[in-house]
Amino acid sequence: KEITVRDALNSALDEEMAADPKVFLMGEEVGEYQGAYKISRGLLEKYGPDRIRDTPITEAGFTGIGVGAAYYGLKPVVEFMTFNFAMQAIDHIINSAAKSNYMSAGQITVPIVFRGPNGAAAGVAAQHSHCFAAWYASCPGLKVLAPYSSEDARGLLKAAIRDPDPVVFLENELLYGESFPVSADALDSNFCLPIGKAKIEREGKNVTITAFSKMVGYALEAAEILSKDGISAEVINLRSIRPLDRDAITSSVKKTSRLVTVEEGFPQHGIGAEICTVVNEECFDYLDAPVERIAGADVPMAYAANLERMSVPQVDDIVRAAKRACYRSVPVA
Amino acid sequence: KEITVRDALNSALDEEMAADPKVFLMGEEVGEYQGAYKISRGLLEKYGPDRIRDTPITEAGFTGIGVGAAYYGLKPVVEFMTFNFAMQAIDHIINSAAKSNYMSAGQITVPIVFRGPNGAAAGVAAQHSHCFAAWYASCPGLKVLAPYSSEDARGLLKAAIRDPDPVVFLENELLYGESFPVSADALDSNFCLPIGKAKIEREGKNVTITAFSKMVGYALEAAEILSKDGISAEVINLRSIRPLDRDAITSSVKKTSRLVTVEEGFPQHGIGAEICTVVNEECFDYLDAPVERIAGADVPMAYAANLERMSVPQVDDIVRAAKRACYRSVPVA
Amino acid sequence: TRRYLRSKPPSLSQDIRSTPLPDPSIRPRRNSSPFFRDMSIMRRMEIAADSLYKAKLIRGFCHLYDGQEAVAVGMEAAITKRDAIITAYRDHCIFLGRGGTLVEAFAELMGRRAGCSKGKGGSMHFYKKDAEFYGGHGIVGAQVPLGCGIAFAQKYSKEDTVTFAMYGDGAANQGQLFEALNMSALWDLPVILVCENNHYGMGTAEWRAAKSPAYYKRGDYVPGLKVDGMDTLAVKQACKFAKEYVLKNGPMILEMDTYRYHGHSMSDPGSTYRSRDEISGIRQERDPIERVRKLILYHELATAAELKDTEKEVRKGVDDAIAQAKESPMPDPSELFANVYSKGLGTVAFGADRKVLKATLP
Amino acid sequence: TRRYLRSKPPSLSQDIRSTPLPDPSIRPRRNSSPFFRDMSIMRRMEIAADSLYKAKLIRGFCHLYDGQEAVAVGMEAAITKRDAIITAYRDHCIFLGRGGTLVEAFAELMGRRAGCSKGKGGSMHFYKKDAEFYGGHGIVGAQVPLGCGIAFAQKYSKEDTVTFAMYGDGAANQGQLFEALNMSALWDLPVILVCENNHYGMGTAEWRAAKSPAYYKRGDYVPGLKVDGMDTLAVKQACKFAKEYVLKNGPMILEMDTYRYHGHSMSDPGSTYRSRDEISGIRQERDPIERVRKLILYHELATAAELKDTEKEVRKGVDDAIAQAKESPMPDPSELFANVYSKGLGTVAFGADRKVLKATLP
Ligand SMILES: Cc1ncc(C[n+]2csc(CCOP(=O)(O)OP(=O)(O)O)c2C)c(N)n1
Ligand SMILES: Cc1ncc(C[n+]2csc(CCOP(=O)(O)OP(=O)(O)O)c2C)c(N)n1
Ligand SMILES: [Mg+2]
Ligand SMILES: [Mg+2]
Repeated sequence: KEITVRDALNSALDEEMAADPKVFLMGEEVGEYQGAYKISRGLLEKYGPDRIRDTPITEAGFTGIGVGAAYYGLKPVVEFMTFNFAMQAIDHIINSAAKSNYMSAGQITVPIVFRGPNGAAAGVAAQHSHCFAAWYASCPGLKVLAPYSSEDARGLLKAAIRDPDPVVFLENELLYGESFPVSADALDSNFCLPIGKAKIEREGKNVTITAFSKMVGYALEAAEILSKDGISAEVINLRSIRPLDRDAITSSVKKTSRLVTVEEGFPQHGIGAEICTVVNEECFDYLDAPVERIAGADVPMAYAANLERMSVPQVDDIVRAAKRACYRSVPVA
Repeated sequence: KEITVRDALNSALDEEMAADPKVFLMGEEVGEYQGAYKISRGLLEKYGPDRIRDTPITEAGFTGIGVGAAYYGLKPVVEFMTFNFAMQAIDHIINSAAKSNYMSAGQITVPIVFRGPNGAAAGVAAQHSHCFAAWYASCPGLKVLAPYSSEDARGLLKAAIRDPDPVVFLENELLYGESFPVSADALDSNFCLPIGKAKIEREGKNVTITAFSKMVGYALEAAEILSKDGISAEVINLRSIRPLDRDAITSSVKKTSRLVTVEEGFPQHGIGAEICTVVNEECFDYLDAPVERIAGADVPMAYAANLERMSVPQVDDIVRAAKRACYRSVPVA
Repeated sequence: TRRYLRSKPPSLSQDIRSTPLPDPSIRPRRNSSPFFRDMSIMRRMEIAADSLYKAKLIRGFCHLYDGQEAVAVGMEAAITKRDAIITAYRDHCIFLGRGGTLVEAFAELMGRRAGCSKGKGGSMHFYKKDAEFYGGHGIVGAQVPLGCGIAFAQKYSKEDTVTFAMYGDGAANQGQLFEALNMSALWDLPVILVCENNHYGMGTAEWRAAKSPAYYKRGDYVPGLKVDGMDTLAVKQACKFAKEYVLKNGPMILEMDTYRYHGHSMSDPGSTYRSRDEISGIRQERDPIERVRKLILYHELATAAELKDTEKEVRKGVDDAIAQAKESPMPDPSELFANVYSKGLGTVAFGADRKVLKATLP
Repeated sequence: TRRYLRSKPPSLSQDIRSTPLPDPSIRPRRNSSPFFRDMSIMRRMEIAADSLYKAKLIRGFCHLYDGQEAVAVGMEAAITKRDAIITAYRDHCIFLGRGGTLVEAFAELMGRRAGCSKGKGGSMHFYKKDAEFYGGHGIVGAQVPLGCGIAFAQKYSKEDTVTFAMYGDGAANQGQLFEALNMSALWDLPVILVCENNHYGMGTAEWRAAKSPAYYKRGDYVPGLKVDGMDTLAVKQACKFAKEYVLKNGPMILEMDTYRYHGHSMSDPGSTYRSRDEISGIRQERDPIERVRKLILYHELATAAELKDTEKEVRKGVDDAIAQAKESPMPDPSELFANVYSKGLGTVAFGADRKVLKATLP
């Protein structure tokens, strides 16, 4: 059976709300409008306005309210229409949510999920295309998840809602409408994925490719192309950016001795930088080639289609980098 | 002659305000109170309340006002009492300041400086100790500086104010009162340091240590200790986190073949991660040992003195890491 | 027709001393004809943009202004191009009002080189710095402190100019607006907060987002006027009044009672949270262009045929502009690395694959 | 003395229907004696903290509450420990009011294991979850939406309890406060916004930070009371009234007119932006403890000697607590990695040198 990422998220929300009356959803247009991207379609009708709470466009205020409700013991799911707007509320995510358990020596727990689309979409320019994965994932106290497939979306969102700590849940607008096959297991309402574990999406032995969110699909496409050239690529879907599954990455690199990291966000201090450093720290002697970093271009996102395309990694970039890592000669553009 | 970092910053502000009537300072307590940390001491008396503007405790609002004034052509210096509070205003720093030049294809320039103490101080706990260097330095459109000495503070602040782009200027509260010798040159009102260039604080040939802000002092102390053990450490004061002086780092590593990165911020997606990756990308074959990353502990900052001390790098940590990099045997604690 | 002859007197949130209030009995003059023309151009442009979007020539977010034209046009009639304007993402018509051309607008919408932001900004990020138009901002509410900052700079520079900071009813609830208004009042900044109340923020009716939707009363210590934002003349008078007022006294709020005909953006049919009757009722009763048409005819400033001709010209102008905009090429790939900084310091910046794409920033 | 006998009637920002206003003629009863005792303990604790700070046993930021005790004590007298409180960094006395002990307070201030946050929070981050005290927050303004969220949860859980969200006059200008108040009013949340107006935010007098320093009128659509915050009885009545009111009607604002004797924090002498006369005038005319002393004596609820005895006991209690707190050791180093998460998932976390210090998070 195939379902879309949108339906996967919707069903995960639905099931967790059905299972636990403490779970509620709040955010802009989540109720009567059925969600700006229709993730919450049907939930207002099912759970009523007390549990599907439309908010004014006041991110700082409603995020603070969500965190306060979590202090008390509710389990809020706070939807940001996109994560760009969460910058207005980031003080509450970091200072009020991530640090409270520590500052109170465990008295205050903050079981909350902050979710919404993150990173580039299509044609929405610089202010609406920022990837915040690295920012959030740098902060102890937060857990940061980024699903790729429908199974990821369901299993990780359910895990995030059940988790007693604040979770930043980074979706991708361009994946909402994509369909993925899902196992019967994954459709069970008990289904849940572990936080902090990566998934080997494709096994391989010549080069490791790490990616998360939309870029997992690109990495898989690249692996397919590479296989035609006789390069067997192992694709790791990170799923969890914090905790980062260092073991999965280093085990793979110990096997392949080559690594390409892929992300849509800006390169400096990005996910690739951390992974490269982890590999350097934990399996330096295994590396047969420099780690190849593929990332968003180091410029704000332009609107024009041609520039936009140049601003995010393409499958070609991944293929080329993997070949470089395998010391295949490639023509330099 | 010696001057404190505080006086260095104060004189830089003073001189730039004297030189350019478009420069003004705004922030909480910068005027009548003479600055929460007295950086602006005497300036209200000299330049009056129109140019030394006390604001209410409304970071989002006054940062937006500062950025708007820069759009028009003024050169605001926005003081954050600490950078922790800038999270309330970070949307304006990123979306309104960093991206406008690009989105407007160069029509809007944003000559503004955001400055204030960043990172850990003493005994101020989790909400007041966050280092934001990596966050800001990940964003194209921003320039990010972090002075260590009085000369740095003067030269970089003057450069920041004169620069036509938005600059995030990360000071360190614990350095304000420290005195450093300054050359006659550096006291000249024309003195200015280049943005994007690191400084070799100490030459060496066995191991490179990169650091910024307060950690430069620790790195120098470590180098001193290492020299007694016959290890000659080269200490690089990064000064500019964005643009990062990749050339200075890679040239040094090509010489020493060993690298220790030091920072007070959280490790994941940090400054050290980027530097390690740059070195991997640009001089992989020169490395004789894994890059050693010394960083803040991956936990929120605790108040208690013993835990606080464990939360930030100590000189010992740097020494130990450098020795490891040089394959000296060290007892594991 | 009678009801168009007199503008509704504005509502006043608090006593403003010593400055006479706008007089609602002022009659239209010869200059009503440009109103008709300018609003018709705007209307036509937005409708054309809708088609271009459906033809996939415009991508991403696209927020249309049709219905609200009287605000842009009335405001421009009251001020000069040395006064500044800043607005949100619903910015196409504000740009035209500032003297931007249709070609620049359409080219920007299609991401072409001839666009007002060279195709790099898109629908939400139009600018015209040479006419003091500061964009075009995508983050709800952010443009208000920014506008107050422009006013700060105007006052600092001892200009006798003012800034109009425009925002929607949804944005009116943003905390940064209160913060900026407080500082503007403390510092007597020459800023007019123009709330374009089109009664919906995306799909949320004003009363669902605001306990008190009397936006002109928001800053209780700052005077506010509620203005019929479908009436160019009322808007013009209010803006003229406001400009004089704020130059002497510091900020004020103008709440424009207006309406957007289109959905919020192109993905919103705009009919799930409001009735078709509501929309067509407003089209029939309050349309800003029809109001001006009737005024012009009543006062015999032009004939019906002349106005039809104007409309034909407008249509042609828009079609020509689209054709011209379509000829403009995509931005040169080198634009990817242009304008990251105004002074690039020779930094090397990278593309997605840094080994094959990099540039030295000028 | 006479003037202490009647509390000042509160000022009212707007008509509140159907709930009787607090009656200022209510007389003190036997329960005034605990007021004296509790406020004396708070006063003494803060003065001792000052000494400990000077002795370098307390580090970093330390914000003292002396002068404002009537707010903490009056509020507690009106509510139960099932009602929630949240405040900013000036939190020591709120913690005591909630039933926290002096030992926990001093130990926290000195960063010891016996502290209410095991030494990990310090002066600004006291909590007592079992008595619904939610901290102790360092970011100006942030605690207000957080408090509204606690009230949201109370209502959601169908409790008949309320939340008091406390903030200063400086914080009152924060935009997030307006955002949270709007939502609280839209959703009828049982929250009381308690503005402790001590007339200065750090070194900034209220009128320099706010165009309209009438904080109780801030949310024009939400009723507000201005209360003499130096008068325990007035505070108690207002809080009692407010609790009943918000349970039925949604939020209200209480502005407490109060004063801090100390500087803002330990680095502020507190005398550059206000005159010594101002401070000593308030000490003489409005001190909350002296007011209660006089009331007690006038109504002969206790003798002067008895009150002196109480003070002696208090002093001893504080000294003992300090001695005890000093005996508490620093936190165990393993605490470094405790409470990063409530569920650590077996993640490995690192110290500064990851090769020598790491831990598996439980
Ligand atoms: C901070 C922020 N939150 C959410 C959004 C998404 N968003 C864009 S426009 C909009 C509605 C704004 O309504 P209003 O202010 O009334 O302006 P209008 O669109 O009616 O002109 C929303 C929610 C955004 N751009 N910025
Ligand atoms: C967002 C933010 N900005 C600045 C600060 C620094 N700061 C701490 S307390 C304070 C003054 C607050 O004054 P007020 O709200 O009146 O409370 P009071 O200290 O008088 O109790 C300031 C500016 C902060 N903690 N948070
Ligand atoms: Mg609207
Ligand atoms: Mg105060």
